Amino acid sequence: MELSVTDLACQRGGALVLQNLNFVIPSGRALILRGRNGAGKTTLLRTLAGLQPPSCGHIKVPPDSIIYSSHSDGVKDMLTVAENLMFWGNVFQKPYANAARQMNLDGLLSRPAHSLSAGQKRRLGLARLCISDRPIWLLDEPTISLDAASVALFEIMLRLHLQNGGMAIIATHVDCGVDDMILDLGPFRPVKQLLPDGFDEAFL
Amino acid sequence: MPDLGKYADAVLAAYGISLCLLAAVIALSWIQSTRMRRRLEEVEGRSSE
Amino acid sequence: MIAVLTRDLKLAIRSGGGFGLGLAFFLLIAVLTPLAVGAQSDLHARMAPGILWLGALLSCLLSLDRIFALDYEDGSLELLATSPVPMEGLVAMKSLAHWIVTGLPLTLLAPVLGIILALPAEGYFWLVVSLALGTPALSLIGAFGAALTVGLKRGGLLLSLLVLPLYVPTLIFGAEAVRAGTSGQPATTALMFLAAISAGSAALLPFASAYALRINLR
Amino acid sequence: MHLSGRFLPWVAAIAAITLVAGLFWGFFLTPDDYRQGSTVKIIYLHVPTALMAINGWFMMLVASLIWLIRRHHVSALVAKAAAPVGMTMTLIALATGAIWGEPMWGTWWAWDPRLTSFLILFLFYLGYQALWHAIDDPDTAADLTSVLCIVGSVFALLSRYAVLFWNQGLHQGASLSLDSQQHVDNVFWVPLVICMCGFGLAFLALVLVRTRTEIRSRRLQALLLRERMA
Repeated sequence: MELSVTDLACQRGGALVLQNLNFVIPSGRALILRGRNGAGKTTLLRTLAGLQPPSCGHIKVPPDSIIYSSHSDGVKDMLTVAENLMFWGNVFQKPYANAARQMNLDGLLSRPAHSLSAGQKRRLGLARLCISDRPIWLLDEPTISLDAASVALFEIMLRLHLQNGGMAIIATHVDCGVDDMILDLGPFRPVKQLLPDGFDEAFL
Repeated sequence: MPDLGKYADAVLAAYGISLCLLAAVIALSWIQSTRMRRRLEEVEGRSSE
Repeated sequence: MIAVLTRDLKLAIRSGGGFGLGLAFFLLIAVLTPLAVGAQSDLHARMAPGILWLGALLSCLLSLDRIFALDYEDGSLELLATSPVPMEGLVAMKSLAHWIVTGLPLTLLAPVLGIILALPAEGYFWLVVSLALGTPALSLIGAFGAALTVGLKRGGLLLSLLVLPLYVPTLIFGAEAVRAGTSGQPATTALMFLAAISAGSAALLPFASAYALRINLR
Repeated sequence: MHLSGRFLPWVAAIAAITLVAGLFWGFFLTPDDYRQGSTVKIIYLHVPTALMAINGWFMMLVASLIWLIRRHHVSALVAKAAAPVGMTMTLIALATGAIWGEPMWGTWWAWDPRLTSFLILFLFYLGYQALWHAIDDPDTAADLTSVLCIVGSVFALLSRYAVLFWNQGLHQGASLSLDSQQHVDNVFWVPLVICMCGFGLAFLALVLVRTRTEIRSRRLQALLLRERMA
């Protein structure tokens, strides 16, 4: 089980953001993406998640093994915490009790989601990761608006996930306790903008 | 001019409207084409030096 | 996929807004048109099928852009896109949820409004049957329009401009079925066409909508 | 680009000549119809433009399919370029159809099924172009409009038969059907064919001009992008 990326280039809004990226992540390891704002961390995660096609190069990953967590947590305010978790439980056909306990949401289960603080909503979003037993986690700034205790909780969950042979690619500025492989996206800025199959580039 | 009889105004109106619309789309396309060509040459001039 | 459906229904009922809005709009149209047209009730009777169908269509149109926009804004559309739920299934379930929330109640409310518009007695049966057959097509086509315009800024206006021409066949066959039914002629051909449109949309449109959604999520 | 550049003046010139010749012949040299009087002369505008309106949408459909399957950028631009021209053809067909029908039907707009289906086609053109304008990223715009064009074609066809079903119609029979024998004797027929070629070539020339403009605008965007990124 591994995720390998060869000669990958991704674009955002018609312009190339990253070029000739090559890396391989074995199971049980985490890759931390560093880089200034706009370096392409989110674009890379979205390309790996399959939300957008890469401009060139290809990604070798076993099917149905990726779960993506974006900036927004995808929490439905009208539903209670339990209903949100139950929904994701049904989607992945997995029980959600264990995940709720891991992110210690047991106390908030009956509260409607709109009354939660940003940090609690974030924990609810992260609990979704545990519900699905998908091995590869793609996390976009997971520790935003989390307090110290919650960050510790997240680290325990992440370490547990890695020990069970899972993998994670995390775009973050904060050190989250497991710094195996660090990838700075700075040197992968596109030198040459021209690329045959970008829509506009085809006309140069 | 052929004798158009009592329908003269209808026939002339039809031809008039059609030719106006046709002329409008031709003119529009032509104006856009020249304006774009000019802007492109201007940018190409700027980027080549 | 069923989870998506149940969640959407729960959301719609709990938020209440979209639900009642469509019905109220339908009632409004059925009440305002006679006021605009004039008091002769025979005129109303002749126009009743058209007004009821047009009202149902516009009420459906009203709540279309909420189908995907809410999930798009809070990010759950992206998360669902990368989950085991196939996009086509997601669109089908969303269209079904929209139909249950707007299409079905419209079909049930229509006979009541038929009374206001002095619809002849034999028209009620055909009205309900044609609406029951036609409103699923309205939801499916509407979902396609919503998928096309989900990420755009002034999407709502554009959505109705895109969807109304697509609604024309359903509107014509629907109103025609009721009109034929009330005047005693055989309405089966119109209903056949209506059912064909709904079946065809149910089979093909989710794929086109899923494709459009994937592109809009890029 | 340079290929179409060489052809364009020729196509435009031939189109202009055939169009003027056809209209001139139809307008000045053909006798009046015994029943419709001189309004029959409108046929030289109504039939060719109606034909081009439908062919225009069909051409956009083919271009959209090519874009979706083969990812040829130019075909998406051809589809975008053909839309306004097709819309104008539809408008002309609508205007001439209404004017032509007026003496016979006594009203400007008698909800005749064929004219109504052209009105619906006009709405499709409008929606298509509105979608192009609403999206700024050219790549997604091309994809979304292609999907709309394909789904729209199916519903345009459906509307065509729905409208026929809805109102039996007062439109005169097909004045020119290639399979059956001529409905129109040949003194009218020859200028009509010339007009059709004229409008066809004019349509092609206009689409070529507009496509080149679109290609240039894409090139401009790419250059500006490069300047910003450099």
